[in-house]
Amino acid sequence: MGLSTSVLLTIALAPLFGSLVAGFVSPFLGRAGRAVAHSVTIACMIVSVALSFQVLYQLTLGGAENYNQNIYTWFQVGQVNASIGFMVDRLTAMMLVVVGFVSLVVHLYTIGYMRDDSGYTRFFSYISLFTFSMFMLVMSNNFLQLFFGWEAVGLVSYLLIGFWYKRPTAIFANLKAFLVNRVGDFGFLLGIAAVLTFLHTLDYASAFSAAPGLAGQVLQITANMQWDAATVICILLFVGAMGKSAQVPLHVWLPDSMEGPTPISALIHAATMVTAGIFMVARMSPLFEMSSTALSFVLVIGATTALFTGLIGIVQNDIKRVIAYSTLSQLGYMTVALGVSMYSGAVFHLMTHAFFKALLFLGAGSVIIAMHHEQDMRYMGGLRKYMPITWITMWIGSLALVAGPFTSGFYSKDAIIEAVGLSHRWGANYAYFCVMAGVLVTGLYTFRQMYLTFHGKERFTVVAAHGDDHETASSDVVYDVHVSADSHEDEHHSGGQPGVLHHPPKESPWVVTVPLILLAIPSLLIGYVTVGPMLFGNWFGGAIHVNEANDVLAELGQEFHGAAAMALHGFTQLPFVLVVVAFVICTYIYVFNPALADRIKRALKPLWTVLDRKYWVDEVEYALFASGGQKMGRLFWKFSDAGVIDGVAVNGSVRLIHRSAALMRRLQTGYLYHYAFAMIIGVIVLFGGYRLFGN
Amino acid sequence: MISLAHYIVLGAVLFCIAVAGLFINRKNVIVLLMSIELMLLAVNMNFVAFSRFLGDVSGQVFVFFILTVAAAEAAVGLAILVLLFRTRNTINIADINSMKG
Amino acid sequence: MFTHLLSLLIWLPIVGAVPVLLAGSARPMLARWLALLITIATFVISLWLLRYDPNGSVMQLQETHVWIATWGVHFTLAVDGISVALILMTTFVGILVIGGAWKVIQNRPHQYMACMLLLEGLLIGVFCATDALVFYAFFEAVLIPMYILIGMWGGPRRVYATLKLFIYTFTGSVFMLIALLYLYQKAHTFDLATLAALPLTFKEQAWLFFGFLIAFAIKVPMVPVHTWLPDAHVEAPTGGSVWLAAVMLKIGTYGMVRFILPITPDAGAHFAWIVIVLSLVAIIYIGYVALVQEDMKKLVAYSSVAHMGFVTLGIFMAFMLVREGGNTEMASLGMQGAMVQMISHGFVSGAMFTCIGVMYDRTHTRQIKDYGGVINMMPWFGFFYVLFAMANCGLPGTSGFVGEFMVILASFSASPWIALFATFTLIIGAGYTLWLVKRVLWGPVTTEHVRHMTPMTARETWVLIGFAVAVLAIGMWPQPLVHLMDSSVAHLVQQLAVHKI
Amino acid sequence: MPTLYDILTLLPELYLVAAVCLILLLDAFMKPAQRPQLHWISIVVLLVAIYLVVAGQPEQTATAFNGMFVRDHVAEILKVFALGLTAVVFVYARPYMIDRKLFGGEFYSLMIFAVLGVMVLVSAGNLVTIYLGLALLSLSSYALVALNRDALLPPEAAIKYFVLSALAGGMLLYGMSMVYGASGMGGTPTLDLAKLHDVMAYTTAPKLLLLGLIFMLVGIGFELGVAPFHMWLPDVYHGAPTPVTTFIGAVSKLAAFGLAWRLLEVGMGDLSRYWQPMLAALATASLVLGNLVAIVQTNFKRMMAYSTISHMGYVLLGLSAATPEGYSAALFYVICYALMSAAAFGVMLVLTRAGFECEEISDFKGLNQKAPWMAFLMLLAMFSLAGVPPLFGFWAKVLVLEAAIHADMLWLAIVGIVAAFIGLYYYLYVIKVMYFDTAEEGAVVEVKADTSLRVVLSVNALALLALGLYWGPLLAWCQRAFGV
Repeated sequence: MGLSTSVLLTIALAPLFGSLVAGFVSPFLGRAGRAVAHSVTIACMIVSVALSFQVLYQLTLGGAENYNQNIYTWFQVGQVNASIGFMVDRLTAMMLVVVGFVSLVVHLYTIGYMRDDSGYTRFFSYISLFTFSMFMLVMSNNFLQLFFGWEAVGLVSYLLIGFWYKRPTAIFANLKAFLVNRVGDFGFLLGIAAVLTFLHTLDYASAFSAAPGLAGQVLQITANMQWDAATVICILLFVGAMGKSAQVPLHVWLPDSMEGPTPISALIHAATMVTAGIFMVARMSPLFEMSSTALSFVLVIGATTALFTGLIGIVQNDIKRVIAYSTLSQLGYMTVALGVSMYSGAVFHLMTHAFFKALLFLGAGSVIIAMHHEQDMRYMGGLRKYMPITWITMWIGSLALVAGPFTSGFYSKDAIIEAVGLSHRWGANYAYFCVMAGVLVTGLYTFRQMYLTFHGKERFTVVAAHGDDHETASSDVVYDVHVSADSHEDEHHSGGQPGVLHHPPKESPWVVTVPLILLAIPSLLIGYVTVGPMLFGNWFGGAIHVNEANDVLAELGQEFHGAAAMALHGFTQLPFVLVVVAFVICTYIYVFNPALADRIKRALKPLWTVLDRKYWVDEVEYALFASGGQKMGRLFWKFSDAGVIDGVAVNGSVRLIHRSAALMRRLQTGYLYHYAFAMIIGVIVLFGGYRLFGN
Repeated sequence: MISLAHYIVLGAVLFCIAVAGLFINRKNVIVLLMSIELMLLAVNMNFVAFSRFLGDVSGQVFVFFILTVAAAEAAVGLAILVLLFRTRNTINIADINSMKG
Repeated sequence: MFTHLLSLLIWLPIVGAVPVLLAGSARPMLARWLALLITIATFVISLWLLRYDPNGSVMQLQETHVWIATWGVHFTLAVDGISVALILMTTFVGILVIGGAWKVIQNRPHQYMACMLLLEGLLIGVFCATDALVFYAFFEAVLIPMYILIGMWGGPRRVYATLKLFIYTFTGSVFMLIALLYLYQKAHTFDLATLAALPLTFKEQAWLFFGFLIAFAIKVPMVPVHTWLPDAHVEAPTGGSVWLAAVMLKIGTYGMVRFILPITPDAGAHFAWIVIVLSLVAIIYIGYVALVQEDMKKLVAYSSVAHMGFVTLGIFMAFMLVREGGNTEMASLGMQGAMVQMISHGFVSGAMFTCIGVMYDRTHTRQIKDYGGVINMMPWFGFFYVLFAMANCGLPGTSGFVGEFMVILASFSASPWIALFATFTLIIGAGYTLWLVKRVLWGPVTTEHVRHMTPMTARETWVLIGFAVAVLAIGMWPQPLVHLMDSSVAHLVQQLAVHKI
Repeated sequence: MPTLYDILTLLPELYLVAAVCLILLLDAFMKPAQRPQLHWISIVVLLVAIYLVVAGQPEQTATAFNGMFVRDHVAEILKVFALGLTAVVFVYARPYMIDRKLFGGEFYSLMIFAVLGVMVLVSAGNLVTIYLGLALLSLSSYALVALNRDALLPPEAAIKYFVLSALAGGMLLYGMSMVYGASGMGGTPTLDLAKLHDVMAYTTAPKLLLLGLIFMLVGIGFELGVAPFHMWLPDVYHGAPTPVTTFIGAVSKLAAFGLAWRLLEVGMGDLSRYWQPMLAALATASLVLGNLVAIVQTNFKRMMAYSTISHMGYVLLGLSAATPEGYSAALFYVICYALMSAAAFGVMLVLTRAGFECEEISDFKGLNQKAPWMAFLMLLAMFSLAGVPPLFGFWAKVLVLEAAIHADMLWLAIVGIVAAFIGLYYYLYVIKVMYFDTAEEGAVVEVKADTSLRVVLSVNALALLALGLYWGPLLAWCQRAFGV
């Protein structure tokens, strides 16, 4: 039995409905609106998630056929058809479940996190809208709808990064995020255009079936220069992925996006949206398999991202930014996996990463709540006794992140590393080095973060609340204080002296901790359960296409003897050693000899600066595009537009006419004899003219 | 023997004198009126000469009309002259340029 | 009624202007209501145009009245899918414009409303005329109410702006007049269908082509003859800007479709590259210029120029595709995209200008630096503003995306370079639009102007809702619109494939 | 001996002579209280004349007095409009004349004499008739210009007009004499236009003929007021009493067209290849000069004068085509122009009153607030003069341009086009002053209460719109006159 269209429609549209209710109905319901907003949206999410699980069940155990149908024609010009339609196979189903689940959890978490925010209903509306867009993206069966979802998630991300629109930093970050993403979309749209040009369709199925025909086709760039069509298409498409999935050099927006509320960082900028690029490439595997050049490109970009963004993470002090950079680095891993045609591995890591990274972010959020919106780890420490649940769950997440054996992260990441080792693709060696070094780096920043936050001695002081502060108003306001509409919150955040709390930190309420626990479970187990089928069991079936020659996974699969064996084997491997090394270093520095950290910093000052300034990528890109663009615009405007066209051509000719008019006017002297003379001149001219041109 | 050509030339000369009088003279309006008369006479000279030598009276008939009109014109011209003098106490052409541009 | 539907559509607003004018400044409310009723009536009647049958003959609802017998000029009207779409847009925008100006115009509202109606009728006329002379008459006559509109209710530099607008555009169109008269010499008729069939040597076509091009390029406007537009927009009252951006620019591109394509296909094909280059320049160069504008209206005006670049690009790319590649498929896609872009830009730019008007009515400044954090004062306005901004930078799901998407898709087949440059709009467009939004809408309340802003009135809300519905409807499901114009576009593509030499 | 037939052919003119004598008598013997009656009487006289012209119009061209006098459709059209516009001028003039104590018989009689001259001129079949008609017209015009004896400007305008027009007349006559002579060389000398038509074929002195043509062109150019024979026009427009200006602007131009057509086409038709380029040159000169200098004028009457110069350039565009289409286009244009300038001056006359000549453009400031209807009428006139569709002036332009292109003078058409959008500026400027500026405190514009004036003016201005929307019949009429 197949999947029913109505079910899929419900999955997609339920969040949209929730979003609309929260957005357009709640605001008119006064206080009750808040309850309506979260209950409706969450109800809708539960529906979608439940149905998503059912779809997954049907596709895996229920033996349902893959679904691929158009819902309605978007436009039809001649043979060119663009439709809205769904394509649901196991890849999609998995994405649905992951996205839906994380989103649901975040919805719950939000109730607590945003409780006192004046934008409460707006927030729910946004995240539901995001879920809808993400569903449209993953369920799409054609490039048009893919692009729709692609841009729609970008829009919501824009809105959510700028959620606290009063913060200058936030509205700068969201503009930056949107524009950088647009740079990606620029390539992506060109890629779609190229697909249409060479494959004459926007529909996945027909495009993929036509893909082999790409071989040998070329794109005439100049008279005597032509590029391989497949390579062009794939690289262009991948540029899109670079934007969404924040690959170097388009990664700059992601760290800034941490200006958004923490739930968003978890949902959009860690678990789901940023992995859209990975999903897209995996989805396009039949195309990418056509061009090894493109894959090498992907591989190198990914490897670079994996290592170098991770390095930055080491020197960050903002707890959220550390996780952000780790996200970048993990996305790099996924991209590397794509680069070695290990698409299922990438998707697998995508899934595990979604869980543990969401967990880490929500945990960080919980910490931030406890610390009254102090995000700087230098003013934390020793929190473990205040908030045990957060502490434990975050350790679980961290272990998964550093790929501790048996955790979900281990299975995905280790597989990737080994696969890269096995790959012979151009750039694989570089990639192998990067991912390996990345493991150490990951360990360093992860453990550093854990220690700084939860261990060591407290670096904050608690003083009794004093009257002028708003917090006396409600005794137990420990929630996000930026958010209520009055504007003095911001001073409190930035201006108030750091590390001074008015209440001792305490464990967050259940709406916050339950989600943590809910996420901790898959973070631990999901890898163990699914590694077999997903990586080596050809679980994705037709969804992912790999040429025999490139199939490193198959190679890898030969020495796979079950999850447990793999984990045990992992203990003997270099990655594990590196993790241990990292653990030892961090433990020594941050537990036994805190002073050492600063000394190292001073010793490696230049290196530290480079990392601290993020390799100056932001500065360079800003100077190049933002201010450069403005300079150019001003030049065009003032010089060519106002100066040449208007000044010279338009007003100039007007001036000329006026001048000559004033001149001619003088001829009318008012003297009779001049008038008479003019007439005589006229006669003479006529006569002369006739002598010259007449007869 | 005086040929047609002589008359035509004479007419031309008269005409030129008249025209010259119209735009070289900067003194007063009377001279203008006189030059106008002269011009018409030059025209008459032509007509008469032609009609005489070509043996056709219509030219001479035309001359009578011209003479009549010339008389009327002179009358009107003088009237305007008087007005001019009344309003600004001068008939000097060089002073008559309150409208220009 | 259906035999004279088009005449009715043209004359109802024009004649309707008379009673509005007679209402006099003594009874402004009467004038307003009359105007509103007339526009609504016009819109309702124009809905009958949907009876246009896309599968039937290209030109439908034909009407012919002998006009100037001795000159063989007939007052002929007919519509194809494109005209129908444009007329519907015009009548719809007409209502919104009247609504938008309801209370805003206090100085002689009756004359203002009359101008609006006159403008509407004339514009509809432009879209129905199938006789070149009739077309030209409407095409030019549009300037009269526009001149009065901007001049009487405009800003401080209105005189400069109006004279510039009038002389600039008039200058262009007189060359078209010469071209038309030349054609009349050859064909002894102004009937467009006949002119389309008229064989012409390449030399003749070239001259005619440039005659037409100057006229229409100035109206569109294309770089480098665009400089009248920003001035006109900045000085114009909101209603004037909306008409200007939403409909008046379209008559330029519409003219290209009606004249250049059928009458001078060979010259068009030969010189298409010029227009294509100019369009790309418009998209990028003007994008940069828009980026640094300090006046909101100027910014949107420049963005209009950039967006119209897509229309001209789509139209003339078709030449390349058909003549060089024989790729009618993509040609009609690009052409279709251009047409959709025309409609879409009508709504989007109209909406943008209405938004600016809403703010201007409260603060009486258009300088971006006087704003900041408007959303704190007018949250719902913020919603609309962001929506239209997104439409302006071509977000999928809004109408702004559809046309650009089609044109870009087609352009890649023409040449990857064209596609490359055209696609830049994704970045630049987002750049100037969202930077504007950032500086105006987001952020804390910084200026006194903003601090005293009041939330939107119901009337303003309804006007913006009207625009929003149109923008989203086209964005979510363009197929009806595309279907409406499909056969006409196909016909155009055939026409430009014809060799007339 | 004149036959009854001759008398009947001349009936309108003869009637008008009688009528004008009657008016003179009445003027002499009426009591001052009854003087105002003269106004209506003269209007009736003109209307009756129109009736006689139209009613007595023979289908075929009729000639009287051995071809001295020709009565064809061209003459008919010109006469009808000349008489009609004169009547209109009477209506416009009345309040103005009363305000300035000029109201009296001489105005009406002189006007009617002038229009009589026009009638003779336009249906002249012979050089003599042409000259007589012209003389009658000019002599009365001089007097009319100087009608306001006590003002400063009129005498100056009159003397300038007088001298220059005498010069032009002299040249015209001189040219005629040469033509007469040339016609005698190798054939029978003649003054009859129809006979002159084929002189070129046989004459042994073609140079003489051409010389004559050139001198006659001066006369024509002067009457039309095209550059460089335009010098008198601004000053006369400026100095003359506005009603007279209106008359010269509207009616004299009709006469000038008649003169040009009679001499050039009927008389010198064979030489068209010689005078075509000359006319083209004159047209170019006046198109450019007129439009340019008009831009910098501040006085409305002077501005209108320069605009006249440019418009006469357009008329020449049509004439220089030297085709029936061209002539009909030119006739159409000249009629159109007469209507437009009448309307423009009419609005001006409505606003002038004792002690306030509303003749500076700045006097129109904020007219739309004070008198929206008048402003609207002026707007129609201005847009029509500027040649913006759908108004009358536009179609006239289209016709002459079409004629020029038809005669393979594309370059001339383009000159006309360029001139058109240079000229646009000052018409728009007037509208700007009326609509966009606010009235100054000092200048209180008020509208004359005279109903007949307002009604006629409204009809006149609205005609520009109506004819713009439906100009077919008039065109047909003009074309029929030239047998297109």
